[in-house]
Amino acid sequence: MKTLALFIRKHYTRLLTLIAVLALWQIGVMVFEIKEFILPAPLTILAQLFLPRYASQHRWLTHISTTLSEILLSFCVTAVVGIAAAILMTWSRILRQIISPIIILFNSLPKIALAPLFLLWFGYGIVPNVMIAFLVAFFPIVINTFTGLNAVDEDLLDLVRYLHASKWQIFVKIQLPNSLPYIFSGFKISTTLCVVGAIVGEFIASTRGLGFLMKSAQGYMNTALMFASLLLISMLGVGFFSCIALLERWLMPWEES
Amino acid sequence: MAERKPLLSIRNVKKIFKTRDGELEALGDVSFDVYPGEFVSIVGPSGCGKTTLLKILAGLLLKSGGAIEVDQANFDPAREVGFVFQKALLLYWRKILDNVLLPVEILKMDRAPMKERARDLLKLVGLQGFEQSYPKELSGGMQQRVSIARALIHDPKLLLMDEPFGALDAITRERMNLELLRIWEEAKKTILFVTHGINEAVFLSDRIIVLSARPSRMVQALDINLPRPRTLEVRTLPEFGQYALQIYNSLEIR
Amino acid sequence: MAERKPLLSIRNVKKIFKTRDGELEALGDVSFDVYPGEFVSIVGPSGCGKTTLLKILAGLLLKSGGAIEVDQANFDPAREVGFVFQKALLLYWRKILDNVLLPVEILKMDRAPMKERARDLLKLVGLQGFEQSYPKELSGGMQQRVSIARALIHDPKLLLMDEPFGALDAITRERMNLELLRIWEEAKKTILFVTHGINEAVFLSDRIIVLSARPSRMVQALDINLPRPRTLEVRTLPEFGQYALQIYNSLEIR
Amino acid sequence: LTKVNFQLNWKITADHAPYYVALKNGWFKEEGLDVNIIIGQGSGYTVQVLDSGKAEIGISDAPVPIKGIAQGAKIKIVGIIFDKHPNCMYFWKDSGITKPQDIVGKTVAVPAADGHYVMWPAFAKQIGIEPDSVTFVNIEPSAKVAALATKKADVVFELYTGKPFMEKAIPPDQLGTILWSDYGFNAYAHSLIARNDVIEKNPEIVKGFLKAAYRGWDFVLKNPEEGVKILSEYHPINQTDYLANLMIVMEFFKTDRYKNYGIGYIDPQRMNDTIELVGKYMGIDINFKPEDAYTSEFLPDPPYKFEF
Amino acid sequence: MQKIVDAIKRHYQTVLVILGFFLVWQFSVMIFQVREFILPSPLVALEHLFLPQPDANYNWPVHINTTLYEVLISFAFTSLAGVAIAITMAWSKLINDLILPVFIFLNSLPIIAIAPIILLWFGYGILTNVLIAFLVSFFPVVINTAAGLNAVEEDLLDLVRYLHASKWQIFMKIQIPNSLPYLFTGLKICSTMCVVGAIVGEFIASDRGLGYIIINSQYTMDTPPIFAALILVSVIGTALFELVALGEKLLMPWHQTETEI
Ligand SMILES: Nc1ncnc2c1ncn2[C@@H]1O[C@H](COP(=O)(O)OP(=O)(O)OP(=O)(O)O)[C@@H](O)[C@H]1O
Ligand SMILES: Nc1ncnc2c1ncn2[C@@H]1O[C@H](COP(=O)(O)OP(=O)(O)OP(=O)(O)O)[C@@H](O)[C@H]1O
Ligand SMILES: [Mg+2]
Ligand SMILES: [Mg+2]
Repeated sequence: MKTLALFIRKHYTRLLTLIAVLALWQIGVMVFEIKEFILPAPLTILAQLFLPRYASQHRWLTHISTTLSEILLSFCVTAVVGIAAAILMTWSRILRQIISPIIILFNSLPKIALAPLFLLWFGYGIVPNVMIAFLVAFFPIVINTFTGLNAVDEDLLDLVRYLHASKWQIFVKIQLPNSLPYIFSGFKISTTLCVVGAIVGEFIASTRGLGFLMKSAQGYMNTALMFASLLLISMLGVGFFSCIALLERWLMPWEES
Repeated sequence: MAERKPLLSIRNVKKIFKTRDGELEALGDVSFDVYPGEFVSIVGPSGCGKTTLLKILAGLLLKSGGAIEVDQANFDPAREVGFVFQKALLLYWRKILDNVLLPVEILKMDRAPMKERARDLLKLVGLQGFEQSYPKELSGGMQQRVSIARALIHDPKLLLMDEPFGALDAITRERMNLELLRIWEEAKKTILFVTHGINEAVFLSDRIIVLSARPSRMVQALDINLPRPRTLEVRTLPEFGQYALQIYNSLEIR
Repeated sequence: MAERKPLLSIRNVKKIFKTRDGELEALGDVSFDVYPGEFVSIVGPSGCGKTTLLKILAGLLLKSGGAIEVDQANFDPAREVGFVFQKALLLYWRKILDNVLLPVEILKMDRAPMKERARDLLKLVGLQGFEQSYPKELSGGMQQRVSIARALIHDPKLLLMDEPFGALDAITRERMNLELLRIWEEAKKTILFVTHGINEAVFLSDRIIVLSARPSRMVQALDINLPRPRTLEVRTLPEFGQYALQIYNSLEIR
Repeated sequence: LTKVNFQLNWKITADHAPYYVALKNGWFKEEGLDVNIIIGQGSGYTVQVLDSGKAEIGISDAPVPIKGIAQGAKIKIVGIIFDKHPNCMYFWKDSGITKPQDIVGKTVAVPAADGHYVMWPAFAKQIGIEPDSVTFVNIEPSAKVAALATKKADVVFELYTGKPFMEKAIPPDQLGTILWSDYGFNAYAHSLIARNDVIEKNPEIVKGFLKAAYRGWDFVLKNPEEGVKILSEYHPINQTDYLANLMIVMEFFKTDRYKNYGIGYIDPQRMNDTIELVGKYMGIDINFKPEDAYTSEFLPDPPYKFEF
Repeated sequence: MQKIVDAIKRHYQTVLVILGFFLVWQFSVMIFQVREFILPSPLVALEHLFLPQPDANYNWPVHINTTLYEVLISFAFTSLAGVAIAITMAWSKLINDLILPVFIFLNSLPIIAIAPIILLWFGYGILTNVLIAFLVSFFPVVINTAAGLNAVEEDLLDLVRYLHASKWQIFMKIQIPNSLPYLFTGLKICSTMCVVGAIVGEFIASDRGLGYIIINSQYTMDTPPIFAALILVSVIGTALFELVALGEKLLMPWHQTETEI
């Protein structure tokens, strides 16, 4: 009950922010008479989303579900592979030295510059976009998890080492719980990157999805539709981020005071 | 007991820490034997290397010299050691009961029956009712008691205890002393016990190893020939006072 | 002293912790006065709320009931309190000397002259040569001694000490006892001292507050009328033993 | 000198050489203009920049400003660049495509923000097939060549001027092309547009600019190597590739119209058709007269005629 | 002495890995006969960088300088601004609740997609580039620093609270040092993303820099300069990352583990 009230209160401030931003925007557009193809007003954008005349034409559900599944899938892949890579790097010095320069190198490359390569390697469809989102998003999880796993108090490790705990046990019983704050902040960074990555993937090659819709809106100079897709994209981002934050609170009950 | 093979044989063990500004000789040269079933206490000035020694014995630190022999035929160092650390070292993300059960999980023992045992141990250390609390909800002395219960849960043959009763009040400490003796006698454990309480050491031990200040050497290894089982009356014996004084005096040699 | 205004006046202070499974009454109802220049010890069973009480006095916890009056005219609670915590709580990223200097920085005092003082205090607690070490390179007892030096650095009028000597060996502890008395007398400090050592409490204090087990009430407030300045001989006085016994007995009431 | 911001349609391509030639040779200065050339972000962006007053003149694909004008943009088309529409489809010859109707049922890779994608419904209707009888894959512009070369798509839509780059990946004898304009697609494409208030208040700017710009075109059409060389002084480009690009660009200037009326000539009938097409296929009401969308009065006089 | 040997050993292995990477690249291009328009061999790319080309004069130093300059400025700006934002967020729950959603919102938008809007508002130039790099890379610093600031043991706060330390002092003396491992992790992520940001910024809003070379060469399918530029980009990224790692080592001497990425 209490947590529910808290939850509502939290979202209430956020909701207020959102409404305030939208209101300012609407008023700004009206006062300064900004033309639609430069910056559409929120109401115009919302019309694209909800007026049946537009909504049916844009087939929102298809695009949303495509993008959403890309985001969710890529986040799962990112989380699993990222944490696994961090574990491997913690366990083996050699692996660390092989993996880390490559991921650092790869991470400083703008993925969009590799578009032809991605098309060649992955083709198009949901799976390739998941791959691209993964490539965009996995670095923060790897490096955060790695730091967290190694930021454990030596004393806590002693606690199980004298029982000849296996590496895996040390990891599961001590390092993992101890690095949860690190892992979750890695997750939080990666959620938004997964969203970005999925969209970039759709830019590189796609047959549907919000990124696809945005590009075609750009071609038709339908700025309102572009903003409507952008709005949906970032709403997916915010929603996903909130889910992770919720999961964090649920998984770390000892943090409550 | 002397005819038996020692459980642990510590020979000229040294430990040198490398620090940024040179080397620090934490453990000068320590040698003694611990026989199965013995209760051996280690006393010595703060910073003389008692913790270091226990950690070396538990395999948590590498020694810089000397040798340690373990009677591996009768003793499995991987499963039969219990360690009470100087700090409580509770895992803050686990409830008290789960903290106590940690060694059970590491040793892959069956958790279900051990749960009952954990409850009993918590009762033994006076913490019934706190099974579902988190560590930060406990007082300093309560945390220390949890760590004692944790060291006992897997019924180890050898107990390494680093000032286990340091944060306890006199009464609780006394009760814990008696409980420890009872467990030791009943379960035929071997105990290596670091303490700052001279009386406590005399009261509990078969033998007391006195270490000098850093770089520590063994100043004395005093056999305590007081009757067993020990009761509180033992303290009133004149030998008790004498032993205590002897230790006090050899501690003063710095 | 009784004619003077108390520095601290503690009236029916209560503390109830809210936990996930209900409320926990940590401090039942405690009342006593501390006069300027007094040395007051608090003893009581583990988990009775001693730490909680000190934290309430230092403003680190909110009390659930009762009143605390501070003689604000003669005492500035913001700058003139020194707290030795039960855990050493050293900042692992600071060297020992810088750990000692922490209050100096917080109180925005001039760092340069205090550096010398910090060195002196470290020498006082027997840690010369460790100024540039990091906390993890120190033993348990050494860390505790650093935290004592830290509490003294800003020359506070009121010292709140939560088992400051718990991790020290007998000899060091005795030396620290004498040093503490010297500082207390010289600098006219007021000290509130939590300890588990009954003898220590009697040896040091003007008054001893005995708390019962949780929910704690004050069982006894015993004035110790032993001659000052106290020397080690005080312990041989018959009154000393009597005081100790009296406290022991009232502690047994649980 | 009057400062003029000139907004390109996209990153540097060979057809931008004339403006740099005019800049290098001081021809803009001769007209009293201090021209600043700005790299582009696409035709839509050009319209936005002009309408918000940040540039005076720009390059844009004709349908885009037409749609902009319908939405209230205060701009006009003042001159044409490509006289033939360069939209084109590329495919492997062995795919069996010989005429545009053959792509029914095929996978077509094209950036969704591209003019091809937008104009496709119009062209499809013109050649008598359903617009959605093909499967579109949106791709990054840079992936066009790879998409076709690796056969991830059956057909790629790309300007005919990109042919040399396609040929880098696909042997010229196996690369099939169909130029839309060969099948009756007659809309206008790249054009120069200007802001209405500039046209009204400072017509001499527009006039001077167009004169220098078409002079640049005249020069480049006659001296392509020289044009590319001058371009390379301003931008990191590969001269061989850009020259190949420019040679194809020239094909779109070799028309009777340009021969007779001069480079940049706006054919009213064709412009009307283009506007009509836009109204029909980009989902807008044409709420203005064709004359509101373009003006021919600033074209150089006498015109630069391209003899080939 | 030992340290130097260690350092050499570390770098030696890293260099080996990178060399290995290039070798694998070179050989797979040769063995699978990957066509140049898809993936040129590293040798061809490097040749473009170091040997004069008959038909192209790219003046690499100018572009490298531009990119380097942008990367450094935007990294400096992003790290400072990111930490400042995180501190304000940790400072006040209200501010946190108000701005966090905005940041998540901003960060979920692919910058490429909103590039025209940014350009319309801010025009071309270094400033826009820095802004884009900031938008791409500030989030990791903010999130990590905020997490670190909040991950302090209550007991350590008590240590200064009883001295009536100001909120600012608690930050400076306890929370910030305590959050350094988090902060540096954030900065490490940020360092590579800043490079991405600057390059993407050059795609969008520049007529100079390595990103500009990439985007320009893409049109003509001229892949060797693209990959030459990409190699340089990753060199810059790796160097910046190592710089941050070095800073971490220097600033956290107590954290003497041999485990760093
Ligand atoms: N990790 C370390 N690095 C450097 N020196 C260390 C380290 N650990 C301990 N020391 C040093 O070794 C010496 C012995 O430490 P140890 O913890 O064994 O003492 P101790 O006998 O347990 O003392 P106490 O009774 O105070 O706990 C101390 O002087 C300490 O400074
Ligand atoms: N944060 C907390 N949340 C809930 N309960 C708490 C919390 N802190 C302390 N308690 C409870 O309050 C009681 C008193 O704790 P306190 O730390 O004051 O004991 P203490 O007298 O200092 O004991 P010790 O001598 O063992 O240190 C204990 O029963 C403990 O469980
Ligand atoms: Mg110790
Ligand atoms: Mg306590």
